[in-house]
Amino acid sequence: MTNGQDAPDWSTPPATPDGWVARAREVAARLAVDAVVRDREGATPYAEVELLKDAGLVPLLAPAEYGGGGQDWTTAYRVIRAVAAGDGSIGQLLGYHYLWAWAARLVGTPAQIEAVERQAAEEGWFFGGAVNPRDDDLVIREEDGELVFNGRKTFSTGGKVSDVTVLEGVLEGTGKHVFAIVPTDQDGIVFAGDWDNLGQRLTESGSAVIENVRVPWAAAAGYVPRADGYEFVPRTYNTLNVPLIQLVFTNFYLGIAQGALETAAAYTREKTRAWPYAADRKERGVDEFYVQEAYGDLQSKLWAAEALAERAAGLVEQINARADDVTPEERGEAAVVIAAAKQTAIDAGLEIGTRVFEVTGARASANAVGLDLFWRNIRTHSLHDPVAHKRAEVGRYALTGELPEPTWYT
Amino acid sequence: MTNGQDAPDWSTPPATPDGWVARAREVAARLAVDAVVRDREGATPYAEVELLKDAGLVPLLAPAEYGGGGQDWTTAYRVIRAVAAGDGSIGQLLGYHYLWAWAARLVGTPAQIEAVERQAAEEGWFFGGAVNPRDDDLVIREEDGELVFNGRKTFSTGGKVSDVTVLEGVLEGTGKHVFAIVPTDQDGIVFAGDWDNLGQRLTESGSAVIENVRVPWAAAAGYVPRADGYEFVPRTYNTLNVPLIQLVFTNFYLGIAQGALETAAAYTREKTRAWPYAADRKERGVDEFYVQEAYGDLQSKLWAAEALAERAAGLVEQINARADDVTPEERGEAAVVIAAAKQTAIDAGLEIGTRVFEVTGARASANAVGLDLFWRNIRTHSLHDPVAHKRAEVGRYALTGELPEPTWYT
Amino acid sequence: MSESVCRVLDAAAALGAASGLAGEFAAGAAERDARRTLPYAEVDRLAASGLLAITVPQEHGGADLPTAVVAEVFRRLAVGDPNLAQIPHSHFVYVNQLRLQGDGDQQRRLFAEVLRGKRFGNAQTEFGTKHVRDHRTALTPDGPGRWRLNGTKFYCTGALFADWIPVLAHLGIEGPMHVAWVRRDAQGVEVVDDWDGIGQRTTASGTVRLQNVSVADEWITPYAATFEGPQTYGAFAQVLHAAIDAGIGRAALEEAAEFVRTKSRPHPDAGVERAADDPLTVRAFGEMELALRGAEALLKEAASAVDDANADLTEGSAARASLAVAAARAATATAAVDTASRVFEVAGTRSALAGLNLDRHWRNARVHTLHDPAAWKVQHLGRWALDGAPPPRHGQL
Amino acid sequence: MSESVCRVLDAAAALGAASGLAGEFAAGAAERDARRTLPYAEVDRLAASGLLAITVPQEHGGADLPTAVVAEVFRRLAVGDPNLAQIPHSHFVYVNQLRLQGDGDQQRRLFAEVLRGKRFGNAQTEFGTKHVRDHRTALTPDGPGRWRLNGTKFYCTGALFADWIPVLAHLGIEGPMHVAWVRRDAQGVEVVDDWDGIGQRTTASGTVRLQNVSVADEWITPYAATFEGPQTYGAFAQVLHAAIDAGIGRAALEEAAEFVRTKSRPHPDAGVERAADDPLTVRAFGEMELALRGAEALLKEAASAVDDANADLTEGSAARASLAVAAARAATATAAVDTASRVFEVAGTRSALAGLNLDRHWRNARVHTLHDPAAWKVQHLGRWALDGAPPPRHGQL
Repeated sequence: MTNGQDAPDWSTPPATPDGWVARAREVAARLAVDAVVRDREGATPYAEVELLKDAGLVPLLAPAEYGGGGQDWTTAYRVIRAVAAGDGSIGQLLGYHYLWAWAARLVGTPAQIEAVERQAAEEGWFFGGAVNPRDDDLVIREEDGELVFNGRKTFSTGGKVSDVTVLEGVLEGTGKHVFAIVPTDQDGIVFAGDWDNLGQRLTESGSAVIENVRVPWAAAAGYVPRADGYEFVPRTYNTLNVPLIQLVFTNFYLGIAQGALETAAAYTREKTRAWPYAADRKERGVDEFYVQEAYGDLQSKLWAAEALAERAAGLVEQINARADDVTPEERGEAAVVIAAAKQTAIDAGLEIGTRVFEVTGARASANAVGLDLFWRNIRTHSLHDPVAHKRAEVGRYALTGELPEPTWYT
Repeated sequence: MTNGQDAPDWSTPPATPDGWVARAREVAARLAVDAVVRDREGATPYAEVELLKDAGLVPLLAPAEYGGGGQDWTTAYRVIRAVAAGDGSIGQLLGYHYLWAWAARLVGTPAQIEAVERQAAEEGWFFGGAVNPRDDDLVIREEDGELVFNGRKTFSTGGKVSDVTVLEGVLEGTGKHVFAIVPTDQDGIVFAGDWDNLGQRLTESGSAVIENVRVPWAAAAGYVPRADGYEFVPRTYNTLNVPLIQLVFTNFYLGIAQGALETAAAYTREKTRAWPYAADRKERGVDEFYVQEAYGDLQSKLWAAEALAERAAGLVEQINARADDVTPEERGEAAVVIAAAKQTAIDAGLEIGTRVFEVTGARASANAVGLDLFWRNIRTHSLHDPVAHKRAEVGRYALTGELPEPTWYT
Repeated sequence: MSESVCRVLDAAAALGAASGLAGEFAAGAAERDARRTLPYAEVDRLAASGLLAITVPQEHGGADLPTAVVAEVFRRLAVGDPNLAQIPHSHFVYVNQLRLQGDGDQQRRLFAEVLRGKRFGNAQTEFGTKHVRDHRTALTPDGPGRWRLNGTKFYCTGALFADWIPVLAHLGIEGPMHVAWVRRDAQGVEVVDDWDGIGQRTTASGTVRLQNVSVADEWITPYAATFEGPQTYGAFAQVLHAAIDAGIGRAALEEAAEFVRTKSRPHPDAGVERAADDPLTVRAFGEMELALRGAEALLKEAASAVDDANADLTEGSAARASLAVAAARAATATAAVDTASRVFEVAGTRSALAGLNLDRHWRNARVHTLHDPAAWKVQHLGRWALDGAPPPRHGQL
Repeated sequence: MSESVCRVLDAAAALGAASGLAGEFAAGAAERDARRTLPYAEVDRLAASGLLAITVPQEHGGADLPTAVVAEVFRRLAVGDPNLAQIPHSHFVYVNQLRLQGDGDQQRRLFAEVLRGKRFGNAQTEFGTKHVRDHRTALTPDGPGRWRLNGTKFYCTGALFADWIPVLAHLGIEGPMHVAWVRRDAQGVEVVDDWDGIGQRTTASGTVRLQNVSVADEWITPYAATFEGPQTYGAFAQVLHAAIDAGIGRAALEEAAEFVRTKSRPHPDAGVERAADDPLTVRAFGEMELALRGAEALLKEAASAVDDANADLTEGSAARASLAVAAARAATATAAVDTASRVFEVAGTRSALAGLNLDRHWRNARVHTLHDPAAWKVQHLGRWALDGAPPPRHGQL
């Protein structure tokens, strides 16, 4: 990772969406330099998050009036994709950060939204999350009018590198889920550092133990005081978290795939030899028709997957434009297109991550080259939820118009 | 084909691009009713072209000031796709018509453009073409200051159903190609009616014999008088004809694929039985997981291909916005993305056209159902130029940034 | 057709006869398909060759050739004309049915017919029922030792060309499934040439109507019992279907190679004189050849597995045969359909001329591979790979 | 290792020994890979089993087992640990080389070594040359009957575990290619453990440096002559590579099945209690099983084709063997890589834990299938399918 002395001037925020994406590419270029080495070392990515902050990418979605980038999700998705092309783990961290930074918008009250976004922008918060609502493993007790979180999350994101953490738990004796933003650096939150998977190794996705973390009721996102206690007022928009994050996944998969293709193409250009036994013997690997055809096939698949992700982002924008009165149908149709985009990205990404070796040659399979990093990264995260059932979900829509019920996977 | 008594009110042109696409869908619905029967009969599609005219789709690209639709190519592509979903042949005819109607813009002088578009809109011309510049089979002699075309084209489009035909020939003894628009209904143009292929059977794509068709020099598109005779002044934009038409192909392939998927889905919903030997025996075919997964897979592929075609259309718009100073690089990059979009559409279309049988069942393979029409249509036209070399073209760009030289295939 | 007994063919003779007939049948295959000319003369030649009798048991005077040879005979015939491979499919299945379920007297009478070149058709499938295995056709009592057969059957491949039509029917309205052997020309038997498939057009796999057909006890054999123990009945039928698909794929590839060698124009980008020297065309042929070889290899293994199971029939050997056949069926289906579609890609623009009828391979493959869903073959393979579970026992495996 | 002569194994014993060793090797495969622990003890056990001697000709006291058996031995070993199948690969290739090109005396001396459990490594490939078949390593004259060997070789699988290293070298700077048989511990031979592949990590396929190694005439055998007539030298080597890939694919599928049966959680949409009952998971297993079965069937056919060619070596039989092996190589490569990647999809989130090391299958497959490009296998199949052209003769086919 190159940083420090030769850092470009990032003091002024980019003026246009394209400028933000260009900024993200600059970050990616710095990350790519030693992505393979950093993956192997597996150190906590403090410096990487610092780089994201230096480049101004962290408050991208925050309103400009608070000092944020004031950009929309379409730009955020492109930024995630661009960063992931340089380092899949960091693309993921940034993507999850954007989602947690948006948590107030998803479930908070107008006052909470304003407070969180202002403070986040001013203090440059990097968000992490300990949220896995399929398990009710974090229990909340009410004590002295405050909420006290206790328990353990198997997976978290961001962990030690975050400034604040979004906690999610269940109010003891009820089915009520509560989201709250708390400072990460406190005694009650201990990250086990036990994320040891074959890919996305720098995402700090291990388990977290939460002990007596206290928040006032006022910080319980979306809860408003009523005569008989605090109550959550649901909106369809609350359930947009899953489509939003699934499209985050999609975009860092696409970024990783793009990184794989570009890294491989550079290798083929510079090093791949032609096959000596061919009838039409070529000078260089790059001249082989089968090499050209394979790159064309992979590039076309990647472009198609990217284009579908862009379409999906457009649907997200339509919903964000009227968050308060989005209908379940709009939400469902966006979810289906996002499901399609995600599986298309996974298919393209895994194929690219695997086939690039066939057009770079045997010597590209050395650890020193590290071309396996891309496959490992996509392979690992794409297991989040089974792609076959995502396909079935899209299929039910195509067949009968059935929309998915909001769950933690759709 | 339903037309006539129950025709909707098409007297007012749609007000928005989406309105035009909705209009095209109405046309498609009428065409779909008996597409299988009309394919089998193979009659010259006079009534079909009449339907396109009635719906107002024919002058879609012509300037509104002359009575045209005043729409851009993005809308035209969507209209082609929508019509092709009902009848692939008619989608092709309409798409080629748009290209030939655009021929003046591509190669004509400003005066020619104005004259052609005005007359085309006023008289409601449906354009055909006898253009296949890879063969110099149409020879032009100069006689009394006029150009006289003689020869034969192996393939034409539109033929008898067109009002005017774009002729292309080579000036005898030179390498100069000349395009000119002539009335189709004249003694010098005879269509052999010998198009007998396994798909796209209603496109009137047979051979044409041209005998002493005369045009004035002033009608030779793009030629301007000079001291020593007429001369053609080339622009990069002249070579946009191939990317434009390749994206036309892409869009009617996509429309056909969509028609296949929707027709199959209707069949599966209504008729497909579940498999009786399954461990988790279902009530209906539509409940089978493997059926849902297959539809999801096919729908995702189609959406991805459509999204890439939309991206390609965006590049076309950028070029059209500044036709006079488009650079070879812009043209080349658009051509590469269009090549990728085309092969993606072909792959998706052929897979859909073939696999739909696996999710509709054996009884759907009757001629009476006609589900093979979609595969036959895509299979036939996708042979226009070899997809493997298109992939290699995209691959060279991905590998080395090489842009394709403008040819009759790129 | 004479009434004399056919030649008894050994394996080499059978394979030679199949290749010879395939060459003859290939010549007119495209035209018969285009005009839907039913191949009566060709079916007669097939019967006269002795090929229809090669599975008659030795004790009844037949050659009793193994499944491996029968499958290869089918594959070769299908390379020539898959219609002429599918038409006798039911014949072989019912020879097998008779061997398994016929009593000595029934076998003696009907095998003698086969040795004289007589053909069996089929009347199994019904429409309008919820699942493909629900049936309504039934034999109802009609005095001592006699029954009346009523029902309507579809997809009756071979019936139009048959001398005998074995009809699957309940013995009694709700009774167990049996096979009633009725003569094609018996009173009340009507064979309707209403087959309208997009492919395998000359198989005439149409409707058989049975109206009060009188059937005596001695022409009824059990059917349901076939599946009570380990069996290869379904596997044998299925492996012959796989052989037909393998033949369709090979025929498509061979015709495409001939076309590319002799008619296709090279693409300018390839920089070659002959289309057949375009490296990307060569690559596409290599991929198709690879898929076909894989399917053919699985076909061979499957046929051998059926023979192995027949030699030592246990739950295990029958399950192995069923799974091997499931794999062959799935692989041949995919290879046939994909090859038949892709040949156009390599052959180029001119290959789509209707007059060439090159699409008949795709139409044949598409129709014939739907005979029962390959998706379920894959499901059975998956259960075995994942849980070691044996496949269920029925006629489709 | 004692110096006594190993047991001579017949086919059944060889297959049994392979299965037994595979079971043992499997237990530590994941850990050896993770720690990159070189399997010295395991290679000793392999040598002691007698498996390394099964191709020694009968006249030299060996069992001379056919390729079909050798390939299945390799496949089984690879299911256990593909590193331990690849390590002896060159050994078998050079036993074959010796059989083809060694003179009587050379064969007598070196086969006796093999029968005593000695192992051959290899030193063939060079870097820095334009094409994979260009070589710089050479034997230069060093007095009557003696030569000096200089050069650097890469990808020297087996060399680190070998007793003898056959080195491919020019006889004279521009002379024809020969094989110099040098002892692993000879002066000037340095074997460097610098193998850095992402997979097949414990094969130690590293560098061999040869500096003024003294070689006498009697330890030099011709090489270039191997390819002057019809040959199965390349096909034999390649079919063993195919066997390794087939084994990798099977190992991945088996481990995934075990994982899904015992550890995976069902997805709520499937509505089942066990992940192994999810119909879409079953389907995925079926698809992988199908691809593996196809590859395994082609592997068997290819090994038999090599045996057939050895029995009757002609241009035709050698070409058929090469093409069958090309098909096996292409199919096993695809099946191994795809299966090894897809097993995660069915096993689910928890399967990506680094400690499980389930990705070693993909890494092993990915590295080993690049040994030479499958794209060219497909090209040769295409030339044959399209033009009936035989494949070229070289060591990679």
